Amino acid sequence: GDMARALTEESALTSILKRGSLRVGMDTFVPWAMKDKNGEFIGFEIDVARRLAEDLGVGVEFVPTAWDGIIPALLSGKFDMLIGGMSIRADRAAKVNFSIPYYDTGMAIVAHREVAPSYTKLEDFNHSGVVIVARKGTTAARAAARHMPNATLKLFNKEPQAVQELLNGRAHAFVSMAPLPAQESIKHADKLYLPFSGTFTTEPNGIALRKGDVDTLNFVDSWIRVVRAEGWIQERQHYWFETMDWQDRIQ
Amino acid sequence: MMRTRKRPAVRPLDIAVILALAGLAAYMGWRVEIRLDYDWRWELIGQYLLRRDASGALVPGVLTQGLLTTVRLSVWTMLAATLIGTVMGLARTSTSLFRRLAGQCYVGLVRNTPPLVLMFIFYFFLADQLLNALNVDAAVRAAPLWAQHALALTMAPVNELPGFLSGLMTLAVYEGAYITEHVRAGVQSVERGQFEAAYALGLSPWQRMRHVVMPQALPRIVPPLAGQFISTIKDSAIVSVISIQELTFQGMELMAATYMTFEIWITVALLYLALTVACSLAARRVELRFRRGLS
Amino acid sequence: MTTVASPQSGHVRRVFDMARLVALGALALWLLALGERGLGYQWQWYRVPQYLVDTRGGTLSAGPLLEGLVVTFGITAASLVLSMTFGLCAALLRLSDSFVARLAARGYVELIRNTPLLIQLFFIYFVIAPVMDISATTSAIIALSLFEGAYASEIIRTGIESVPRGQWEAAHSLGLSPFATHARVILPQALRRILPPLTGVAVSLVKDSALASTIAVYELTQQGQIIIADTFLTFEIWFTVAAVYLAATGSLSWAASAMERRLATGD
Amino acid sequence: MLIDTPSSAKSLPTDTTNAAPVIVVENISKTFQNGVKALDGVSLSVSRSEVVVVIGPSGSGKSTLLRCLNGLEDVDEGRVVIDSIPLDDTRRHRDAIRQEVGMVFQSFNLFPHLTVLGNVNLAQTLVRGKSRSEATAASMALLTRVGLADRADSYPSQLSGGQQQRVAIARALAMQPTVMLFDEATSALDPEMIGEVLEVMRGLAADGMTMVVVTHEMGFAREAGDRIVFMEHGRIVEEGPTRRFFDSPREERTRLFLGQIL
Amino acid sequence: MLIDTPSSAKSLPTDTTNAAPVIVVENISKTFQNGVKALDGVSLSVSRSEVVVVIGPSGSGKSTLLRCLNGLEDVDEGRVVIDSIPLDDTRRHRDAIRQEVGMVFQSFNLFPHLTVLGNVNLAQTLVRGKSRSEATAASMALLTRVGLADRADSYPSQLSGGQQQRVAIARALAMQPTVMLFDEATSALDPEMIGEVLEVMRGLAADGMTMVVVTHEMGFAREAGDRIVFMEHGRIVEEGPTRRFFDSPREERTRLFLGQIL
Ligand SMILES: Nc1ncnc2c1ncn2[C@@H]1O[C@H](COP(=O)(O)OP(=O)(O)OP(=O)(O)O)[C@@H](O)[C@H]1O
Ligand SMILES: Nc1ncnc2c1ncn2[C@@H]1O[C@H](COP(=O)(O)OP(=O)(O)OP(=O)(O)O)[C@@H](O)[C@H]1O
Ligand SMILES: [Mg+2]
Ligand SMILES: [Mg+2]
Repeated sequence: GDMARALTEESALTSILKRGSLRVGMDTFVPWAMKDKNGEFIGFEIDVARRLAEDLGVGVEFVPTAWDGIIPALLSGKFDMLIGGMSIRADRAAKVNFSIPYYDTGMAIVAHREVAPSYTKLEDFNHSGVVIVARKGTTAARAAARHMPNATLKLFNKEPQAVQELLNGRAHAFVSMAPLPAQESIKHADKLYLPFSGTFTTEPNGIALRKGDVDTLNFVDSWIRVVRAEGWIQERQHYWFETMDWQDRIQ
Repeated sequence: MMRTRKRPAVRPLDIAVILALAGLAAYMGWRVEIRLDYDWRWELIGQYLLRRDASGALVPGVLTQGLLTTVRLSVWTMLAATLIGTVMGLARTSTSLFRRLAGQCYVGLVRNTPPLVLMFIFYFFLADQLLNALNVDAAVRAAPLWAQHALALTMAPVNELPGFLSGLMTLAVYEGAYITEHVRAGVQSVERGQFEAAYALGLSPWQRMRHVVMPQALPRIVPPLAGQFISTIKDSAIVSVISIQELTFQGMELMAATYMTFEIWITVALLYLALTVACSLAARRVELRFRRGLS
Repeated sequence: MTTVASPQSGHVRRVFDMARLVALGALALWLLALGERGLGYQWQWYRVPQYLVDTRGGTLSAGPLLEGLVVTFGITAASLVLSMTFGLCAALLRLSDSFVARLAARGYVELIRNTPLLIQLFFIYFVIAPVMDISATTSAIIALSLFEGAYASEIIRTGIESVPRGQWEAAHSLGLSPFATHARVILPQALRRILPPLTGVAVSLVKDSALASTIAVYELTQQGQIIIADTFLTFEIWFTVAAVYLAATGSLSWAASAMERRLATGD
Repeated sequence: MLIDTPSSAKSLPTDTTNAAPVIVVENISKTFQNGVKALDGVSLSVSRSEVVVVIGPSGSGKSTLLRCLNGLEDVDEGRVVIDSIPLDDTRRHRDAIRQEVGMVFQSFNLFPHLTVLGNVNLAQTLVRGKSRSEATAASMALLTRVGLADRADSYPSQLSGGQQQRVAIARALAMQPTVMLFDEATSALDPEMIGEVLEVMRGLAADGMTMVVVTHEMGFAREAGDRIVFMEHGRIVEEGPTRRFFDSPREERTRLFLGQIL
Repeated sequence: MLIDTPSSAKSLPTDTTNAAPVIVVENISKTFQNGVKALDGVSLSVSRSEVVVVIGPSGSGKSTLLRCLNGLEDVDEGRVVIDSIPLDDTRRHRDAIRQEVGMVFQSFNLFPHLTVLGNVNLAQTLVRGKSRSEATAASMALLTRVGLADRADSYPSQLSGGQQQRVAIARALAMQPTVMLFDEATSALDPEMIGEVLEVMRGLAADGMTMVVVTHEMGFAREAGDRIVFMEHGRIVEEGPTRRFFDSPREERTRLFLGQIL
């Protein structure tokens, strides 16, 4: 009895409700989370966080956090949960608790027309001398290393730098979570192309929470089940990942 | 170097340097022609500096907001760091072995650790504890509205304040180590005879500091202190890793969103340059004033 | 200045002062421990050694962190040589009697010192490097050298200026050429004033080389970040990396102060 | 203008113990951290109104001896008593002695950021707690005495060496010391300026100030010194009344030194 | 050991024009950038083997005059000719003059990073292009002459002031100059050390070296000087043969100055 009450008292859920606002940690990642022209946050993850807060009946505060420090920031309570396109992985789950997946993505690859002409399958990239760029600390980096072990991997802190490296012709291809590669190939159609459509991995994404907070985890899991069943998540996914309608909101 | 003799106005070295610079520029221009292929979109940058809000009024854009945060952060950091640096700098010149050693440990530890790492450790382990112990967050949220506005104007909005304060403390500890050394050098640059004369006249240690040493050390401390302010502006870029939304952070966010890598980096660099050059000019004036005051 | 104590009480005070210092250190550690408790972080130090030394397959080889350290040292060493060259050239131009040369050197120093290194690094890597066709490591070395070279040039310049005027005059009176005056009289004397602060430049180079991680150079920080991303051993790895840097910069600083003491007492 | 000039003040302590020596140095030794033994068992006593001139080759410990008399250096052994106050670790004794003893340095050591008047006023207001106007009145009297009343608002850097040294003397006198110490007060000066400083020092001696003077000016030593002390290697080789000392030095070493220097 | 000591070298130029003056200074003026007119129409000529002593109050332009003689300062007007070489903008003339003229400074200006031998050797190897062993032989002869052969491997900081100044003289002599300039060569020295430096200078004078000496040492001026030049405000107030100058100075100002300084 007392123990259960104490746990509830300490749970993030209680403090969110007390404070009247949900603090969400994320890092900029187009089109998951980014700033629009007016400096407001928009993106897929932002929609998810807003809806979650709305269903809880509280406001929302975004805490943009550099990827390097995002786990310590969660652990030290700089925000309540991390809704940031984080792929669920067993070793990560040793440090944080993951909710059930709220959507699945996979890795895709975009290549440079001149440096890597007419490559059509992953195997074409798996040679020494091929340079693959990706963002440091993402599952993209790990997927690239696993599927193209012979290629050289170059890691950058943010996607734009990786893409710039590719555009500068200093790399053969860029690996990232779909649909970013596809969107880049459209934007720079003269230089980049998709060797093949679709993804070469499948990764479930979850919301990350501090360990030991079962109540909040249970709440988040339940909420995900509901919005998935509604089809709301799928609808948002379509808007952000399959259309480019949001493009003119940022420029 | 030591003689002023009438010589031709243009020297061989002048010509050599001009030729070297021109050659470099020409070579770069030529390489740019053949290599760089970039779709410049400078016309989009303006809105990140100044933009119209919903009501049509002109408000600072994202980068300008970042710049303002950088300025606020640097000014507060400098104030706090000067305090730390003065105390520790005097400790380093003290007769007490304890104070000297404490000062030495502080400077040695801080200056030999990469700032990024220092930032992480201090931010996650110490700053939060201090803020929690002082209950800053609650106190600020409970403060009257006008006070919150004043805070937002001089530091950061309420919800970003704890982060701002943590970053401030961390940076202050970092810059303080450098100021400590400036203060120490300044005090030690005062001739020994001045200490002795003050002693012989019967002045107490405090009076000696206040009336004899500091007035002479200050003109020598202020110029490097001004230089340190410029460093602070630049170093404040590292607090972007702990998510304080200063200029570098905003630049990186914007780049992540728009992919306008070069335009944004160049704009950010120019903003920094404008800030630091303005400070340099001010610093030089201060230095001249002090130098004139001394002679 | 004056030590106000007889020898015996001086000894007691030394011990007392050391004790106070230890107490201060303990206080700092206690604060850290308090912070750690508040964090609720699960420490997994036992996972760290494998990243320093790789024992898989029965043979001993350097783990990613040590490999990174080697790269860090490589970058630092190359940048040190290059930055000294830039620094010496800029300083001599600054002291020359040519107006253009002074202006160019001044412009270089001011431009470099007034912008963040990170931004210079990005500019060189993403704008200059593709144009000139140079690699990430080379870009990092160039950026670091240009940056520290600007600081080195100021150190060298003030070092040269600190040589008393009489030395120039004596060399002049003996009929020494300008080159001989610099090479045999002025620079050897300036060196003793220049060397200690220049070791400070070396320390900065070690620290600043961490920024090369942002342009995909696999040095110490980059290796650390990759491990963190894979394992979330955030603090364990950061502390390890910090300790490695501290060991490197600390021994450099120590060497610097030892040298300073030697130069101060030697002849 | 006549309030509180040092000469009028000097008559006060005479009431107490005029016969007892003002400075007593008993067997003091001093070794520096670098191992140099600068003083090696020096004893000396100076009576009220006596002018003692210390001479000796460079490095013989003259400056160190002087600096031990006001606590600028601490002795390793032996003891120093000034005007019945022992110079020990007690803060109160040290402070009292610093106020009893005025010191004039070879390199003047004027405070460059203060005017001449500011220099002379400083210790009066801070240590003696005088009001600004009281201090200024006393300072102007002293500056008149050293012939510099018209330069009161100049900064030290605007004065010649001789003028600076005279200000330094006025500054030391402003504390109304019982004893004045001079460490080669003229040796940083140009020949023409030495005269004016020696003149002021002669005046002080004539007024009955107790003085210990380290100098190379044998003319001054002969004329104003009551007693000469010759030091070498941290020891007093010979001492004696001025006339006797110069006319018939007892030690071979003294004769050699005087032969070279005169 | 006897090869090339300056005294033997000095006899060489004598062949040419012994009667003509070695130093000719014609009406030179010099104004510094801060507006101080340090020299104001000075003319002077010095014959071979003559010893001219320049005296005068501080700031009278003595040092500036000396520095103009070897091109350390440039004159605004007038001309300087040394051993028939005009001191003009020609690089070749300037270099030749710097080798003809040796200079000894008040503050010694020894190179602190070189040993005594290194100091004396430096210009011989770099300017005269001698081999190391040749230079060392000549240097040791010179050091013997100034009494410092046993200190050849010491560093300047390990020497007393007098010893340092003697090394500075040896260093200047190593270039086998025709003329030696001394700018207050003894005034940074302790009384006891002045003697040894003056002794070396006396020796040079006796050997027939042409010398221009700025000094406050009237004893030396009287004894070794052939002619005395008294300067003030950048002008020569009076000059004359030593005996005449000291015994019956013509100018009122000279009398005043001598009165103060003696
Ligand atoms: N602070 C110090 N540390 C170490 N040695 C010192 C210090 N001060 C003086 N000495 C040494 O102590 C000895 C005596 O020095 P002191 O200054 O008393 O001599 P002095 O007689 O005043 O000489 P001078 O006539 O050159 O002023 C010298 O050998 C000197 O080098
Ligand atoms: N480099 C300089 N710049 C400006 N003024 C100078 C410079 N050198 C000398 N002077 C000024 O020129 C005047 C003559 O100086 P100089 O050094 O020749 O005098 P001096 O007779 O040698 O004096 P002293 O006996 O003090 O050495 C002085 O007023 C001095 O202040
Ligand atoms: Mg002394
Ligand atoms: Mg002079």
